[in-house]
Amino acid sequence: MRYSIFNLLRQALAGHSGWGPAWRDAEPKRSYDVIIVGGGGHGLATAHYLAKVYGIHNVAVLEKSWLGSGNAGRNTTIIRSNYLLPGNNPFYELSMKLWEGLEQDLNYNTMVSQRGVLNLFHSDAQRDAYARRGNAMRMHGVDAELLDQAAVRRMLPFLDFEGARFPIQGGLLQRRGGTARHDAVVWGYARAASDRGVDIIQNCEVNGFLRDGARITGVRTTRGDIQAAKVGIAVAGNTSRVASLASLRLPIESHVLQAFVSEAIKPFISCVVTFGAGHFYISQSDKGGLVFGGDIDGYNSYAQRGNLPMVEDVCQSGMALMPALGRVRVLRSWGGIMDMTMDGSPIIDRAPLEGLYINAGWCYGGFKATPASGYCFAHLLARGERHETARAYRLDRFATGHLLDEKGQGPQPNLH
Amino acid sequence: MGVIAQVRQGLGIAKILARKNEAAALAQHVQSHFNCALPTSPRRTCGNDIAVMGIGPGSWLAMCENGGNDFASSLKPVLGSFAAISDQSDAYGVFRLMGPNLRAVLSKLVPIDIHDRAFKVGDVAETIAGHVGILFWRLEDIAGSPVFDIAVARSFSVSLRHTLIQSAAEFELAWEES
Amino acid sequence: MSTNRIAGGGAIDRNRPISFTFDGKVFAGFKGDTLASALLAAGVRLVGRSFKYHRPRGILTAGSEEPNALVELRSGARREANSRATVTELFEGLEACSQNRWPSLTFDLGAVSSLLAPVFVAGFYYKTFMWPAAFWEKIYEPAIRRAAGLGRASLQADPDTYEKAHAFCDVLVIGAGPAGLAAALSAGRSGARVILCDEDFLSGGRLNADAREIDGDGGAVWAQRTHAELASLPQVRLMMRTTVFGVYDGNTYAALERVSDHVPIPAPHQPRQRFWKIIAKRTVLASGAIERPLVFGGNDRPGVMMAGAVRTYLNRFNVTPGRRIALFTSCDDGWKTGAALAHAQVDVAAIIDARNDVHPDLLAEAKHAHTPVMLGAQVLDTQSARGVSALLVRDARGRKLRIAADTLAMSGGWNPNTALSTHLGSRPRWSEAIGAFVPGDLPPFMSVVGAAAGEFSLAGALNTGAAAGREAARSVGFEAPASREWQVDEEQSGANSLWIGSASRGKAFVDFQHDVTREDLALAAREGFKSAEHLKRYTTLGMATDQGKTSALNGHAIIAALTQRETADLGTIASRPPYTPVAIAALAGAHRGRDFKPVRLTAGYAWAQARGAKFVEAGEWLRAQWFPLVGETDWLTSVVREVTAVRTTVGVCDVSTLGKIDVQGNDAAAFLDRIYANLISTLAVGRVRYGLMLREDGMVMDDGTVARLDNDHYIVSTTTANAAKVMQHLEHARQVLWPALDVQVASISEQWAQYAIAGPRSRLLLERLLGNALDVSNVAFPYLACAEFSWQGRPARLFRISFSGELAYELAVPARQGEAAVQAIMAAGETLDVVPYGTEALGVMRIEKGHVAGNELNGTTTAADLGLGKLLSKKKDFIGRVLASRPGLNAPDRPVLVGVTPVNRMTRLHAGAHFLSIAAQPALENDEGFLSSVAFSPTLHTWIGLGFLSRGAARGAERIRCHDPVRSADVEVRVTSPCFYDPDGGRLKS
Amino acid sequence: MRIPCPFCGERDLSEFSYLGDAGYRRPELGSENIEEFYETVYLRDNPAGPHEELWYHAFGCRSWLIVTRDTRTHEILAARLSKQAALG
Repeated sequence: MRYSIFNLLRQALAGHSGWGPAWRDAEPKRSYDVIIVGGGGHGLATAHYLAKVYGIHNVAVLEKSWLGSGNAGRNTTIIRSNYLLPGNNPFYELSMKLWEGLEQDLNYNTMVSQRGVLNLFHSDAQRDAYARRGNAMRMHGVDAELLDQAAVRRMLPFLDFEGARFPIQGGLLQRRGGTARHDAVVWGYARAASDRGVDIIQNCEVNGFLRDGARITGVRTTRGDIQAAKVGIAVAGNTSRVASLASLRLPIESHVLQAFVSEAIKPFISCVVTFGAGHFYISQSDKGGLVFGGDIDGYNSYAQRGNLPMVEDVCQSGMALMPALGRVRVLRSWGGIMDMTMDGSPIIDRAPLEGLYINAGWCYGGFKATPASGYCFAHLLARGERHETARAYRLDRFATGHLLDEKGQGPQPNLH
Repeated sequence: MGVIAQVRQGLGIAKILARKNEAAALAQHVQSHFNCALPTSPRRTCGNDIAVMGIGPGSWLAMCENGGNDFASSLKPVLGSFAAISDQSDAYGVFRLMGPNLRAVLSKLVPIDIHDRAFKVGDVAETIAGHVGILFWRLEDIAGSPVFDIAVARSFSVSLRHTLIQSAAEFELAWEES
Repeated sequence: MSTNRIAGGGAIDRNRPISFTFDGKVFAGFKGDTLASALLAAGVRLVGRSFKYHRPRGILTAGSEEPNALVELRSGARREANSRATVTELFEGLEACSQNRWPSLTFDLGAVSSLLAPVFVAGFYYKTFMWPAAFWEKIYEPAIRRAAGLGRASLQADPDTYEKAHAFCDVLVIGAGPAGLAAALSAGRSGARVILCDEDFLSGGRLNADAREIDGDGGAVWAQRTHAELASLPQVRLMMRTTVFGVYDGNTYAALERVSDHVPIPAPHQPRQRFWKIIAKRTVLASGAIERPLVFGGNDRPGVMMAGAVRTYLNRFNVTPGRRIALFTSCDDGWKTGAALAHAQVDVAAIIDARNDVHPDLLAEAKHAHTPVMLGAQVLDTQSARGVSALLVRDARGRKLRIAADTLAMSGGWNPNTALSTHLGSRPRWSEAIGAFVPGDLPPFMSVVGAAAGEFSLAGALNTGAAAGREAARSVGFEAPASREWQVDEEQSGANSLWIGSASRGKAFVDFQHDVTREDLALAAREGFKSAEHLKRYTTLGMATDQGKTSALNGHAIIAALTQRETADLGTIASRPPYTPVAIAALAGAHRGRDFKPVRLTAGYAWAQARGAKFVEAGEWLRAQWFPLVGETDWLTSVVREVTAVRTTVGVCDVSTLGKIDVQGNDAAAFLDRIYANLISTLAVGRVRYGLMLREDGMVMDDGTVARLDNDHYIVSTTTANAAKVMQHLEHARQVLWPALDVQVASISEQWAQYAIAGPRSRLLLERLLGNALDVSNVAFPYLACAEFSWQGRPARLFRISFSGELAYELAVPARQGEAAVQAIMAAGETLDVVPYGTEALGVMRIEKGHVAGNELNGTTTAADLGLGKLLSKKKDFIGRVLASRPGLNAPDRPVLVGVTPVNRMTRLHAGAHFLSIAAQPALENDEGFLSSVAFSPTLHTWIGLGFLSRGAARGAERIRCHDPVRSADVEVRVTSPCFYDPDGGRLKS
Repeated sequence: MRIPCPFCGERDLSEFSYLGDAGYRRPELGSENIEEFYETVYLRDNPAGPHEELWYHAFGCRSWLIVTRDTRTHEILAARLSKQAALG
């Protein structure tokens, strides 16, 4: 049934008995044109665009647990396209444009809220680096404004403008940035893909690849072997594990990133704010919870939980930025496993094995990329060639030196 | 008065880093010249006019009361063939802390177990206090109260002093400039 | 006013009355009350409003699991939203306000959303608010956000202080109920170091709530006696008002001590709260159990309360929540409340048990108390808008009847409080015997005892507790003396099976705060959200401030039944830290405001401050940025003056913040050859050389100087920003890459204060300053010379190096002499017109000279990009050499360092502008690089800039644009060499 | 997390900084093999399970440690001095 206010009202009168499953819980068939490993945002978006844009409907999405159980359901829901490098900026802007039309595209309210993303700067050098990034955005038609301290103060008067150790000088604002409801993105893509014939198969873990010589011909799963002409993996956090099933080593480390939500309080933070004198970002959800986080813990982990030093670091930065946070309470913390690449940028490319395609390495920025990642991965799977906005995301760029290092930290994933 | 703090002045401090394959010879010379057993763990041992602390594998900090900058240069002719010596007399602010509430104050600063059972007289630890690296060691108790020295990089000493004053405020802190 | 206070010997002090306000109205309570018990005593039932439907809500529990009775506590900058009345200790003058209501608690306009409840089902927003697209941000979302949230943040800086502390122990006991007290006692008597924490301000746990006997005494008396013994043991630390809220790796426990939350404002020098990091060798978890609500129509109405909480209010606080109380239960424990009420002579309307069969003793006891009993019956609904006045009950034969009661106590059994046993990843295990989850596989250092382990009897709690405490101590080497078992009054081991009900009229709530009903769960199941996580996320079950403590299991059991699965198979939602919500300020401790990060000061700081310097943050350092003279109000005037002075007379600058590393050893030269891209081993003793360091990936890491003091002794300098990083890099090279080399490295950054003395008169100044200490003539001490010498009886070092491009030196003295030295330099230079200069002037002069700094060494530039490609030695291997040869790092169109000057020399340049050809459209594909550093050059009377321009080496004198749309600028510039000043370096050597 | 430094004893995570896979073996001095360097620098082990990794005791004895740690549980299985391990 189509989602609309009219159907909602009609169902309200009928006790909501008429709503069916949001997506079909499919049984695996013996073969598909394309198998996507990973039922997170990226995998489901890929299936949606394969069916909708590229007309490939005989597609299965395999999820080892419940849909969205990885980073799609563990992020801080920020969307933005405020990137510096020419290899990144157009890609994230494509994603932003897809976000802007996502509700209508999916017939699902993913609560895309363009309430603005503000990056604060605290020194002249930081201001200039942000100006450089803002200028790159503007040159690609992306909105960016450099605010001085007075303008920041007008937006967020409760920041620490008086007693700060690193005084706020201003900020780079992307008004079109904001947040989206993360789970709804998963469910919306799943529903839309399912409606177009994609089989969504939960509790189906891939534990091997079917091969014909050097060619991948399908996957071995906990629910039997499934053949496919093409297999795409979109399993951020677990990429190394899944790739190792095909004997591939990738320039990726798995790291844990913690995030936090506070008790629900009456909304007072209007936009997404990032602190520039420490690693901290915060926004307030439509429920009233403050959603915030900081840096990755900094060591390899598959444990989906972190440790106290980073908890303290995040809260210290939060207090340094917004002393009014003091009596607001942290309600819950959690950890997600990030695919950290060696230059901080993702990979969307063919694997060195025919028939296998990789969508990986999203570091801690994968959520905002979901639509474009799905779109470009679908393009790669359907056409066999890279989408023009994702052409820099080559797997061989580390060997050739065509790196995409926004932060300049080099091959040290815990610093990106 | 819960805690008393004194600034230690005039110390001569030298870092001693054993040269390759010379650790044994170094220990021997430290013993023979200073009557001091070179510790191989985070411990502090005393000899004639000298105290030596193990601060890492093959790495020591030697101190001499009122030794000033001459202390490090005086070590070079004696130990220079076995160790790289660098003068660190000016690199640290050193505070002597004592008083009945000292452990309660230190427990706010250091992530180290300083209980009498766990941290004995002569024990040394290098660690982080808040965001500041410190080196501290325990001396003989005075009148039943513990005594610790804390050394901090000179550039951080104003910050550490501020933290100490804050942490000890509930017990009253007497700051003695000696 | 104390309408509901009854006689009894609870834990309140009737001699210490306390007055407080709720919604502006003055009430009275006693020392020992919580806000909830005092409100109940005063007959206040309506305390808050729910999140979605704004339903009137009262007090459900007597503990930290409370979902309903949340208030805004205190006022002004100390206002705390969502504070649980049930754990708020009463203090004189306490102010509390109801929240999430407008205009008032009793008349809340938000309650109209209740009328729309048929539309506002789980997930309704995903299905609507989509058209037209632009309306979400402008119309729908603002409306939703107006309704969002519960209480209000203060919006002001928190005026209280917080601190952190560390504790270590052999045995940590979490929970001071009977099991925890017994554990702490046996561990404590062994001599082990024990810490006992409890979130409550009173130890005893359920012993304060239930009238029990231990060794012939009341349970509460035993608890206080045990507490006293523990307090007398020197190695035991009792931490009341302390919640262990998280378990982390390495036996690390996070705990929050509420030091001052029970007083109006913290005492002098006391924090509001203290955040403890506890390291424990062994842990005994004695966190008790949490009672399950029953799911039936109207179960959220004020006056519906957990049966166990009713006993707590009765026995501990001597408060009866009502005058005529009905009981609805599906387990034996609920009957205890009936007995307790009867004992307190409160009218019990009926005991309604959903089960058809119960133990005959229960029936006998009820009969003895003349309490009506209904077995196989269910409450279908409760009546009256703002509080229970009657119940609609269906009896075993299906008849519906109305029972008048002002309070309904309910019990669906107890859930062991397993939260802390799961933080490290252990998943709880379903126990059919008690119809609840119990701790699963535990880490070897943790044991769980008492109700937390599903052992609900008092004797069991004491015995398992004592045994676990003894065993924990023994495992770390402490033997507890043998002790006898405690004698406990007789008790039923009550059945605790899970019952989820079926029929209801009216809304039956599962998650009270979030208004998740049984119907919402059914809808979620129909729509396919059947896993525990999907259910939570779709319906928001368990996401409220109580994190599902009262709701999760009921919700999972209902969805399991709806989808024909076992509750055990559905599993639970992982409990994550914190166990109860923790103030952000507590986790930050003292590190906020100016104390966010420590401050590093050079030895010359006080001197610079006395000279009126403006300081700038450089990482943790504060550095003098410029030294304004009286009358100079604008930074540019001061900086221009300082630059001009250095270029014409002499200036002095504190450069102590640069990293300084002492490198010694027979292999020091070979080692540095591997570290630096250029050759170091050929440097002569007494000479200095510029050094460039790469990362292994071929990018430039840092630059600085290397001075050779002796054959096996070098001094390496680093940039201020990279000092620690380079030290770590050298240790890595020494310990990991090439451990066989004989090389020793020591940071000497803190040992030496260092001053740059620069300008044409600098030699004159030094001659006056040093006298006979060192011959600084050009012959004796040429450009790039260095020397160690004795000055004023102390060691000193002089380096003839220049960042400014002038004849210049850097003088290093022991840091304790730093302030005296700079004063001596100023005195020696007085008649030479010496000026102090800061980092701004330093920056201007390095740009004039084309020296790269942080803006250029940004981690993405190669030596070739910086115009330093010819430094890369071909005679040796070094870190970064091979990967620097990758094609991507040698692409011909890579931007390389150039200088630019505006065509109109007074037009201001801004770093961060992008380079475009004159006629190019501003588009990414036309981007040719960017401007990294700019300055107004007083020497050249023009703005100048350094930047990276594609194929820049071949574009001398070309005109291009600096495109800067974020500052609405687009400036035409001429490309030049990056070195604007004295390109031949004649001044350096003069 | 607490790491048992062979010199200092067991210490809190906050004293250490992390480098990663301790399998890092820089090719022989003078090697021109880009492929070898690429593999060393970029293709690090990333197992779900025991992992040998390099940690620097930055706020302690400044030793580089080889720590064996299970990346699924964060349990530390062993820790030794890198220099000692290399020299045997």
